[in-house]
Amino acid sequence: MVQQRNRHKWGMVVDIDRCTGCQSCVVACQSENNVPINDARSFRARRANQWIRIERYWEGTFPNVKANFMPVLCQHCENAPCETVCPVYATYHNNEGMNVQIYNRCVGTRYCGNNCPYQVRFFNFWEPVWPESFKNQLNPDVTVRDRGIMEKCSFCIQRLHKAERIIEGQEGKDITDQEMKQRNFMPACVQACPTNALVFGDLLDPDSQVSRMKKEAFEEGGRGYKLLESLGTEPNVIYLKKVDIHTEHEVATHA
Amino acid sequence: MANKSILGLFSTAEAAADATDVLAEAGLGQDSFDVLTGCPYPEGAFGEREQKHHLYVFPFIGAMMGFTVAILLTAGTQIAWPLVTGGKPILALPAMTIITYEGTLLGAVLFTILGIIFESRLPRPILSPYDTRITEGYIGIEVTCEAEWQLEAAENALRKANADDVIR
Amino acid sequence: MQQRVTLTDAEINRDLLRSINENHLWFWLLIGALGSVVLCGFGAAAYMIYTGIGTTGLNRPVLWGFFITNFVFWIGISHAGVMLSAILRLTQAEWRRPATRAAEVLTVFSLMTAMLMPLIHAGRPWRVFYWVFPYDWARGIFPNIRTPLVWDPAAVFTYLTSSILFVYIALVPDIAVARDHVTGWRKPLYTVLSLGWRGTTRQWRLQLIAGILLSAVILPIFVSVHSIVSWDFGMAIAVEAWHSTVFAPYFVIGAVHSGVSGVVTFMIVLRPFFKWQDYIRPEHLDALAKLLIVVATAWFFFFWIEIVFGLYAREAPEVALREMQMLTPPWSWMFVIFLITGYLFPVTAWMFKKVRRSIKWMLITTISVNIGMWLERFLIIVPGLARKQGFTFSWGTYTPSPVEITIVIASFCMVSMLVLLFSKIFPLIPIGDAKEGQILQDYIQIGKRKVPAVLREE
Amino acid sequence: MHELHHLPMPAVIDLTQKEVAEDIIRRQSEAGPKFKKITSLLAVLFAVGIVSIVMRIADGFGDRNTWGYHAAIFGYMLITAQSAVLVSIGLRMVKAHWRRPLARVSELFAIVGVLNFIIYIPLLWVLPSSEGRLSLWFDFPGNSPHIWDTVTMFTLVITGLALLYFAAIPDIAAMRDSETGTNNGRYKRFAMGWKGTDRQWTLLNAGIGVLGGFYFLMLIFAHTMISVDFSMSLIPGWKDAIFPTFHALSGIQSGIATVIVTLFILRRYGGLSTYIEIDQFWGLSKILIATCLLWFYFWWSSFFTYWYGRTPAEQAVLNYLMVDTYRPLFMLTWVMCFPAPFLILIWNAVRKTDWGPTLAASIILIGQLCNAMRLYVPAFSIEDVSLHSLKVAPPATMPGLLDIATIVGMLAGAVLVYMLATRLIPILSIWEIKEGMLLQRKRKFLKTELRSLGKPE
Repeated sequence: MVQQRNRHKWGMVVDIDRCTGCQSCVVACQSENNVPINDARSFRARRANQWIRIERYWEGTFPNVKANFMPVLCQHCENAPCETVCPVYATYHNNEGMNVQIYNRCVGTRYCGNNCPYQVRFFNFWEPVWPESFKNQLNPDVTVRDRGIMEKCSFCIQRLHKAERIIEGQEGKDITDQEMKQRNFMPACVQACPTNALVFGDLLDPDSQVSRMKKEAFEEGGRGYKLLESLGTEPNVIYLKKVDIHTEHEVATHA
Repeated sequence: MANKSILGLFSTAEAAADATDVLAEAGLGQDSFDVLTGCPYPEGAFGEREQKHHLYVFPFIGAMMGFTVAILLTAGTQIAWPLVTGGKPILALPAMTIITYEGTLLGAVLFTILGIIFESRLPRPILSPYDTRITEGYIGIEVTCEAEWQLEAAENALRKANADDVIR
Repeated sequence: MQQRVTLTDAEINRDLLRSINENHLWFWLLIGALGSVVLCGFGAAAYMIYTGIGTTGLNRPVLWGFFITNFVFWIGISHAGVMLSAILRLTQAEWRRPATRAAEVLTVFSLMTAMLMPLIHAGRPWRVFYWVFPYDWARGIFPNIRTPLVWDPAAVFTYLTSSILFVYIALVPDIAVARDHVTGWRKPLYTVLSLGWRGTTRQWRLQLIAGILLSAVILPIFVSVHSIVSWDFGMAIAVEAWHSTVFAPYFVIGAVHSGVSGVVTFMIVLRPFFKWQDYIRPEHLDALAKLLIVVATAWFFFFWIEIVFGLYAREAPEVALREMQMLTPPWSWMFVIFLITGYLFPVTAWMFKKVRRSIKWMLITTISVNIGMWLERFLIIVPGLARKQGFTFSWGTYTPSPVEITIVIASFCMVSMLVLLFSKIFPLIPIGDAKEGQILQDYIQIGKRKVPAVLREE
Repeated sequence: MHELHHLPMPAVIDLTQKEVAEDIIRRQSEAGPKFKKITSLLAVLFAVGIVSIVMRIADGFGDRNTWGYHAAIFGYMLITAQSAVLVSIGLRMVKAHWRRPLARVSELFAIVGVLNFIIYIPLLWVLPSSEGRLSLWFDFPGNSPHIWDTVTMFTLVITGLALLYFAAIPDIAAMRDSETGTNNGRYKRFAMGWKGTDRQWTLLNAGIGVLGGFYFLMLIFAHTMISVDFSMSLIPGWKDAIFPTFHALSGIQSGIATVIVTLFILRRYGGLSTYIEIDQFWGLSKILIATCLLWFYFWWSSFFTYWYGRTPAEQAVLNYLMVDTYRPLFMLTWVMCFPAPFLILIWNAVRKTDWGPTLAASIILIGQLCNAMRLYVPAFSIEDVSLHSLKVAPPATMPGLLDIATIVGMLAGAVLVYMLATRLIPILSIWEIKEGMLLQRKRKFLKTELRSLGKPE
């Protein structure tokens, strides 16, 4: 279902080959979006709340073991399974291609969480608490979510709206990658990624980096793929395959 | 209704069935008496008149109304809040059918219940003439007539058919 | 060969009003015991709502657990009511007579209990009415009718309303009986509730038609309710194991399986208490058991189909799920127990006439069925979520917390308590029906043998 | 809506048992001129059909697409004639007192099963191996479907015949003993010295019960395997768990429809109105209406799940079978299997006639023919069955002259076989009708009259 006015269609490209699994995106996201701190207990109870997480997959056997890292965040699907099943319209698709969550509508049926194939929706099992030292660290642009509701990656919508308000609204310029970067309007994780494994931008803007990367990703021999494509959820987050030197080397020698 | 009625009690169904003949002789045919029993007897067991009713109309009316309300509700709310969810069309007909289906049937049930209560002439504020023995297996024959003299005739007839008891 | 009992109306009244008229200590002790468990349950729920869903064993990815399992289970039990009374009414099965009301009442109370589950399992139960009812309060928006979670309340509400009314309409004549033969504080109550029923021909005629008409209207509701419950799962593409087209009929027939067993259990338990030996006779259990054999086998066929076509496409998550469900302890143990208690044991037992006609064995088998059916729902919901997709990184598992266990146990006690209390106020075996059955008894002489027969109006 | 009252009191047949037996045997042994005319016409059509099949075989089995309609008629026979036997089995199981006059009418359809088995054989060469593709057979050898489907079909047919013969023994004996009946000698052999002793009767009932139950199971298996092997598994990406059950249900629905139509013909043109009463139509039409609802329900469960799921594979299948390529055929099926018969049958007044149920039944039979076509023809026109989802849907296949010849010819053949069978075995089961007469009495009840039904068990 196409929206009426699409000024932007935000999307992200995740280059698995560049990701080192340093987790800085996770930390950045945590502090930007007032995500409660996960301690060992919450991890052990499998209730950790990470809007973006690094999935670690081990390859081979000791001693030559290889770790593959895959950052997973909300894929902002065009056909998001989570949206249809919410009884109270707490989540729906906005006209900028984003899957948005309205916290105060949520009653916590957790159905969206069940129906998210990527498992990037998080339920607040407890009242969120922060250590004393974080008292003044909370980001005023982002609300603190109550217990009993779902939350998820928002592509740092607060920054995007600020960008639209200031750049488009006040200065009347077009939003470009440059502007976004210079003025810290990129989502926190993208901004924090040291290897630029995460690239964010407007998919409707042909010369934005994401559009270009997406274009070549799906050309002949491109590395692009989408998670669980067979479900037809049409994510707005694109992944680029890992370039495995060893296998390539083997291929070369065998050829 | 100024009609007076009198109730004759019979200990067995056979006696009651015969009594209806006696009443007929006394000029009190099918339309003037009604049979009170403690459980359903096969139709026409006492030669009583066939019961006309319009019960079958009610569920249909109910279904219609339920259907309309449900359609308005489902379609209306979707159009009033055109929020896209999961790439589904705003007016998602297959999804609407479910609520519509339930609404239709709910309407049908509610109206059927109303129909039953209305058609069996309930609720009835005063019981009399009535006797608790009817729920003990006695058969009651209630004769309704306009005038006093008919009432007399009815009472005589009932006594003639040796009713165990006659109640005014 | 059915043995028959001939009773006068007076006797029937006495027997079937006994539960109302006589007061026994054991009854109130039982109510007390059940009540205290129910209180514990409410306490646990209150604690959970006050402190948060964290007190349950739920986690990511297993966001639904005991509560939803229990919800599906009780919805299933609730399907006994219409199954028995409607279908048997439509097919004019003589042996339905004592069973119908028990079944309908069980329907009503299990539905109420079922509805509690999703309400308390929600993250913010105090706001849950935004979800359940179609109105535009407070948040300035109506519920999203595209989700199974809104179809659910719609269906259950419809089903609950209609079965309550169904029970009531069928009760009116019996309330009248009670009105005539009860003294004390209950008399005014019955006088009001019986709507001045006198038992005229017209009233009885309509009563009979009503039974059939309402059955015919409620039957489609009955099918829709559990189908919709099954679509809570069937519509979820994210959970490979749930997204199956067979779920609707599979759940419905499974519900009938557990529901009818539930009714049998209840009737057998209540039988000695209220001295119903003349009304619930071995031949009734025999007939019910035969019905159950058919239902159970049909259900098992669907179960088999569901597994075969789960694996049909050989998708990784599906295989992973089945491995967890069938080969990984403790799930594999539960799976075996479920197979044995849910189908193999009871159905093999019902093959023998001795079992079908033995009160004790019918009690054991029917209880075992419901153990199995509870596990079935649990094994569909939890492993399904724990092995949602191929990403091994976010696979999980689930262990219920004491809070959840308490609430589930309490739910069982609650239904039993409510049915008992109902039997204290209203006759649980339809009196008019029993009397009619007496009238319509007949015998046909063939040679030397007296064949029992039934009078039919058609 | 079900209304139990003001029914015509069914005539508890006013003939002596002897008269009934003689009457039925007489009808059975004498064939009118009309009968001969019809049979010869059917024979011609049947011959045409056979020729068409031979021609197709001559063309070879290379192109699966050309065999689509052949498969369709095979499937159609499975869901009509072979399922019609179920009617008597089912009604026996629930001990419906009105089943007796129609028991044989439905069992006789077992004979048509033989014809269908012959139709089935050529398909074995067309069915691709199950290796390297999704199928019910997972990693069993590639020819498993061929072997097991054949075994199932064969067992089904044999069981059907056995049931038919077994249930007919007392009648065969009756014909052996009757003076009116012709060539009693032939029946002597088949009657197997039936004397009607208690022991024989108990054995007979037990045998009928066992064979019936077995036929029931075999039929369900047959529906499951055939529907998956010859339809579902040939369409890539079609993973529809309810489909086999849907197919079986179509079988039950059109099986009942077949019996109703046959009863109508026998009642109106076979002069059997003494035995086949409105009772039978009334009873069957109530079950028929239930099957119409169930048919919609099963279809809806699969359609709705697919519509809601919206995965590419699901959408491709939906478009191919319902929304796009085969839309017209699907529309016909849908209307004629659910709303049309349903709206006819909800009226009790209509259910209590013989034409009403027959009208609905004939509509269903046509609808189910469309159903068979829309399920088998598309499946046979897929080139590469090894894919995991349908990438490009092939265009719809239109029936050619050969196809039409096959369909008409085989249908004619089925009717022909059935009609000839009635010459061998009485169309009405004499002993069951007698039993019915024993167990039904008119009873005076106070001022009205009721029917008393004996319940021996």
